[in-house]
Amino acid sequence: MNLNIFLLVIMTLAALWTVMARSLLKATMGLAITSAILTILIFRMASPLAAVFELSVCTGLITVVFVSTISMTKPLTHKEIIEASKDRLKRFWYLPVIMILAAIGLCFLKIPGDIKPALSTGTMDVRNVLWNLRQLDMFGQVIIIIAGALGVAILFKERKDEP
Amino acid sequence: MSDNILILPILIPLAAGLAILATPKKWRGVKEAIALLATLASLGITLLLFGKSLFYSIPWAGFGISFSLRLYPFSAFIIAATAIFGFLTVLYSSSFLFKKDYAKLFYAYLLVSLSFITGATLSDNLILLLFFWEGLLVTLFGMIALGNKGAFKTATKAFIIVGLCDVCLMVGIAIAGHMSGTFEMSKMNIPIMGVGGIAFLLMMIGAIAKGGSMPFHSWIPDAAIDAPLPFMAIFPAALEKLLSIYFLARISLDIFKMAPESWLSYTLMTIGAITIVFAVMMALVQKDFKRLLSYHAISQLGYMILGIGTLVPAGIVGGLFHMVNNAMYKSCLFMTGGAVEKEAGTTDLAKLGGIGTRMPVTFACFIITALAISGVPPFNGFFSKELVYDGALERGFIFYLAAVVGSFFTAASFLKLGHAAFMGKLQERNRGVREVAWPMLIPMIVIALGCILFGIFNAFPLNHLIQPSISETRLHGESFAGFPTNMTLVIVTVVVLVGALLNHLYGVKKTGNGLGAVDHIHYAPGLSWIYKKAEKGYLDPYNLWWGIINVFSAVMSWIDKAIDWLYNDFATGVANGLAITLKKLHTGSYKIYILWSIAAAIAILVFLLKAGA
Amino acid sequence: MPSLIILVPLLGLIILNMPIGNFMRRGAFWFAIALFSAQVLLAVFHHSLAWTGKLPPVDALFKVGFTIDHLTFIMFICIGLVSFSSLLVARHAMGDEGELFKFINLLIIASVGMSGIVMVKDIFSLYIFLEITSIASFILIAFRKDVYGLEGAFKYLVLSAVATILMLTSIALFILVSGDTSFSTIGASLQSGNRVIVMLAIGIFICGLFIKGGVVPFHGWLPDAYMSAPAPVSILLAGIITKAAGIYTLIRITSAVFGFIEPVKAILMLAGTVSILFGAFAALGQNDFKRMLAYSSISQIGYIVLGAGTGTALGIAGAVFHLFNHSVFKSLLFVNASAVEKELKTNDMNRMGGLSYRMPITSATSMVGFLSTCGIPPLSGFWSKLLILIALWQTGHFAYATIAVLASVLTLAYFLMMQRKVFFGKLALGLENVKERGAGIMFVSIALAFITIGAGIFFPVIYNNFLLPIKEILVK
Amino acid sequence: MSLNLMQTFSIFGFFIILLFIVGTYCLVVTRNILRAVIALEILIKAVTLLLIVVGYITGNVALAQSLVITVIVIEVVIVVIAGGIALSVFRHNDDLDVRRLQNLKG
Repeated sequence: MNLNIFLLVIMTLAALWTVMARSLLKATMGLAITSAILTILIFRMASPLAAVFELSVCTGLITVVFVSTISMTKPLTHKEIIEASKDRLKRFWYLPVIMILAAIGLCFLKIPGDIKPALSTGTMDVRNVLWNLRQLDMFGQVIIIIAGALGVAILFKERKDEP
Repeated sequence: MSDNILILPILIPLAAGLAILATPKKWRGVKEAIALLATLASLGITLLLFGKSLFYSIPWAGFGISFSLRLYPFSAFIIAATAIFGFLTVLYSSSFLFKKDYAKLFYAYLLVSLSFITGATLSDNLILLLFFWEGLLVTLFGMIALGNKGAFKTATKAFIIVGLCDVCLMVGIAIAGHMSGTFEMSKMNIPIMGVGGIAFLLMMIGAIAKGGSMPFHSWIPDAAIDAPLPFMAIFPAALEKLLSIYFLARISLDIFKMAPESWLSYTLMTIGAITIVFAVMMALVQKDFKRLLSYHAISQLGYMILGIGTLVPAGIVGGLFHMVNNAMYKSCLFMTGGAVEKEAGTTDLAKLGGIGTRMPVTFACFIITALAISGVPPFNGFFSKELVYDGALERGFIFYLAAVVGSFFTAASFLKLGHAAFMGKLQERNRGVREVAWPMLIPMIVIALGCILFGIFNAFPLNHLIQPSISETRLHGESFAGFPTNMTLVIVTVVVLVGALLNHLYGVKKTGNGLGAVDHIHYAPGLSWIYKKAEKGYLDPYNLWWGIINVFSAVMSWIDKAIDWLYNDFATGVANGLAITLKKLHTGSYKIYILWSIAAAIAILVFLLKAGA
Repeated sequence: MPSLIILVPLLGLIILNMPIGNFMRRGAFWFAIALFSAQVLLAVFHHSLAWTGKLPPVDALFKVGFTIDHLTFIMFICIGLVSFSSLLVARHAMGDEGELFKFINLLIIASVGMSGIVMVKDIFSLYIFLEITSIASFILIAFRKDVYGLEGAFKYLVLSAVATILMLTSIALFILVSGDTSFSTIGASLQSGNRVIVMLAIGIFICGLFIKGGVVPFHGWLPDAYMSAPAPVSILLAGIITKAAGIYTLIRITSAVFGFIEPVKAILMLAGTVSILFGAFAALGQNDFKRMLAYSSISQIGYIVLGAGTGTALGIAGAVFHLFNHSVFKSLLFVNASAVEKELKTNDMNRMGGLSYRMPITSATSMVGFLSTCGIPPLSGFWSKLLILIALWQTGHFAYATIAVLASVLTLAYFLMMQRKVFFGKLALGLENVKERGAGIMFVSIALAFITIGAGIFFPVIYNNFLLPIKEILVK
Repeated sequence: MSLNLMQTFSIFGFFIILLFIVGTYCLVVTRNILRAVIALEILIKAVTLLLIVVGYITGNVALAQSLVITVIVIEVVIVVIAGGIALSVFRHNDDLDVRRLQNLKG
């Protein structure tokens, strides 16, 4: 449990860093780190398959997508970065304060005592659930991936009439 | 006879209207022919149905909303009157609108309206009635919008005013249906107390607004100028009054079983009295033929509301009889106005004058109907007004007084109108005026003759049309046919009429020019000695009198304008202000939208946790 | 059987994209027509089977099963109608064959998404199909890649992602209290204590659906997206996507899972009323044709939500009928708006005027659409509003009923303004050469106008056969 | 709920709410399209964590896993579309400033 708390703290800090980081690339790195810690957490919650997905897709693929998008857009000059970071500081320094306040507030918030989670007794394999009970989800995933491919084909293509 | 024949008078004009819409514009005369045939056919059917009692019902929308039509003496009489006026107006319009672009649309709207009015009159189900009633709103809008440049604005105004009142009607019907558990009018019987009173009030607003009572009248004078004239001759003058008073009589006598002691009776009488006096005051200062008539159309509605509001037999019979009479002479008056407009090209009284000799038939019709509206014996207006006076006097002297004052000014303003328009010197610009064509004359002559016949032989309409329409329990077996029995009232009326005449002559003498041209006295030689006698006194009182009237009229016109402002500027101003504020709130930044969403989500969650957990 | 409704389009999509030369590309339009017809036929066929109670053995592919009732049937009809309209308009509006081909692909995906939304019985599957529809919409809005379209798509994407996150949070909470994601299990477990968590979950889910449906004050993205999207996409978005994704789902989830409990009803009615007024007033101040229609959509969505909020059979019947009517007349108005936009190259109403002389059919059909929106009898819009009003009245919500009626006057006001600025009056300068659009678009307008009129005239038939049976969703 | 599970849920809930705050704040305050997308990503991470935790304490690990896998797939597609939109915006505006995406308003 203590390890979980430690990981959660690290993950929150990573998320904070992601948000407050100076450059977009660093933010992307922060997101990847957040995602990686999440992977460990998911793994510790007895969900190895989901953890593998999180690691490969979120930590890997999404970072690649972000980095490639960033590289296709014009990076800021150094001077601009410094200008922007001053400005960012002005806007973002409230966030840690809010988070600390929220954390203090949450400590006083009592979770209602009458929560009765519906405990499941049956132990089912995730593959069984995924392929035998939730085929509709798989069907949806197929369609969504087709839609994503079309989106890439439409949105990433250079406009013909552009100089 | 099978009961489903009742659908025919609704279907025939509707089908004809749609057929006219489908006729190509170039087919001259076809649309007129269709309209004439259709109105003639429905006239025939309604006359055939006259005196019968039929009931036809098929299930329609569920929830006790059935398509049920009921023919009984009252509705039979109203649909017959509708058919007659429809036919005459189409005949009149066939000449009046002959080369106008919008004739096709006008006929279509007119026929559809006739169908809807017949439907509303026949329907025994309040929801069905509402259906036809709201349909009329659309055709009303369409017909006014056909007119000249300002017509669209006027149409919008009419639509909004009448539409708002129809909403009241809708709510009233909903309450009434809720209270009695049915929408069938013949099965309803609601006590006038508490919510029932509110329901009646709301339905009453819907009913009298259709007729154009104060304070829902302000679109009618505007429409008089902007809308096509045949529209004025048939709608505000005749059919809407028929429908409005029919429905008012139905709700106050059948559905709600009102007793004279009820406060609503006083409400009705007060509205009636105020409408009579205020509208006629407005009419008195008008300088346009059609506008003057339109204010009288409002004022005369007051007599009917007053008559029905008295809830005593004489008043009710008088109110209904006045409804018929008014429909006759008012539509004829508008038709004469149309004839003048067609020939002289204007209805501005300052530009008319002396055309009576050029248009003798029109003038004769005008005289007859003007005498009728002023309540001169032996024309029909006299008899119905006497009955209303009788009823009003029974309920309170103040109401009687209002009715008599209204009568005085009605007479005065028609004397002025007749003088200014038809008598006096013929102006240069009116040299080319000639009598109008026969399709326009025939309706006028027919109606004018009707005014005389309904006056002299008033026993026929009273015994065969009006009295059967009212249940026996209301009438106590009385009959009101023949010459009025209360001679005091007759004498007062005659005195008032003579007073109006004296007043008029004096005013003309005093002003000496303008609308009341001086010379007119010589064209009416029988009256000149009265004029000479009147000259000797009353000079200053007259001035004073006129001053008071002017102030009063100014106040009235200010109130009129205030109501106008409320409808025209205030409402739109508030709406526009809100619209602009909302426009500014949408800054285009997605962040603002997210913040709205978060705020609303928090509000919803707090509410749910408070209310549900 | 029901799974065919979503499987056939997937199959079609795969066939369409097979590398078998240019043949499929050229025939894509007719292929899509055939596909949609097949889908509608399947729905109708299935519906008639459901009537007689003889269901063929449901195929074994999807174990979860689907809901097929009168409500889904009406939704299928709406989806089919709007998809057809959008497709026909796209054929005239899209620049070249390649674009049309991509558009058709996305249209099919969107229609699969919507068909899934209306059929599923599982809250997580519902989320997936919502996402399918949304993703197809993002791409469709940004289709032309002009700066406005991208902006609209971006705003929609952000707000929709927020909605997604809210819904997923709620789904997690539902799993916590019920252990499963199917409607019936969750619905049954809501009674067993856990009030705080349950209320929290219900509230969060409703907020998510409000964002998807564009209910005030969650509506910020909606006018921007409607306005910036290409013409056929506006038709699709306004006609069906937001209705299926937000409003239908709201009705279904509330009846099948949450139950019409008092606080939920109160929220629905309040949100509906606010939307009605807000949308109507905002529409009053617009100069842009499509943006005004978008705000009008918000206002009409308000009526649907208000009707559904009564929680009675009549109110839901009214809401569903209004949803159907709104699909028809709002598609009609957007079709006409696209015709006007294409001819005039602008949406600014101040630069229009007198178009009824040049585009009589567009003008007349718009008139039908707007009269129906205002609820003028005997057009279909009158009946649906009447049903909603009667339902409000029966449940004793007199204030809401009054506001709903008065808002009709506002509706009338802004549509009269629109009609006068665009179609009536004097022909504006420079519009002398404007012509009516091609036969395809005119056909769509006329067909939709006839549906509006027909649904009004044959209302009793529709009411007894299709609307009244909807109350079965209330019986659990 | 046994004390242990309840405690787990509380602790995870605490951090999940903090993550929500981080993501929402960034979404509202940022001026860069890509950073807004990153904010959405953080929000989705929080939800993913919530799903897994809920699955863990109710014993529905298999169900939670299959849901999370689907969520991840959808998340990727959304990020790709958002990236595409950002790229297209960049081609028009030459920057990624969301303040320049306020042309549609009123």
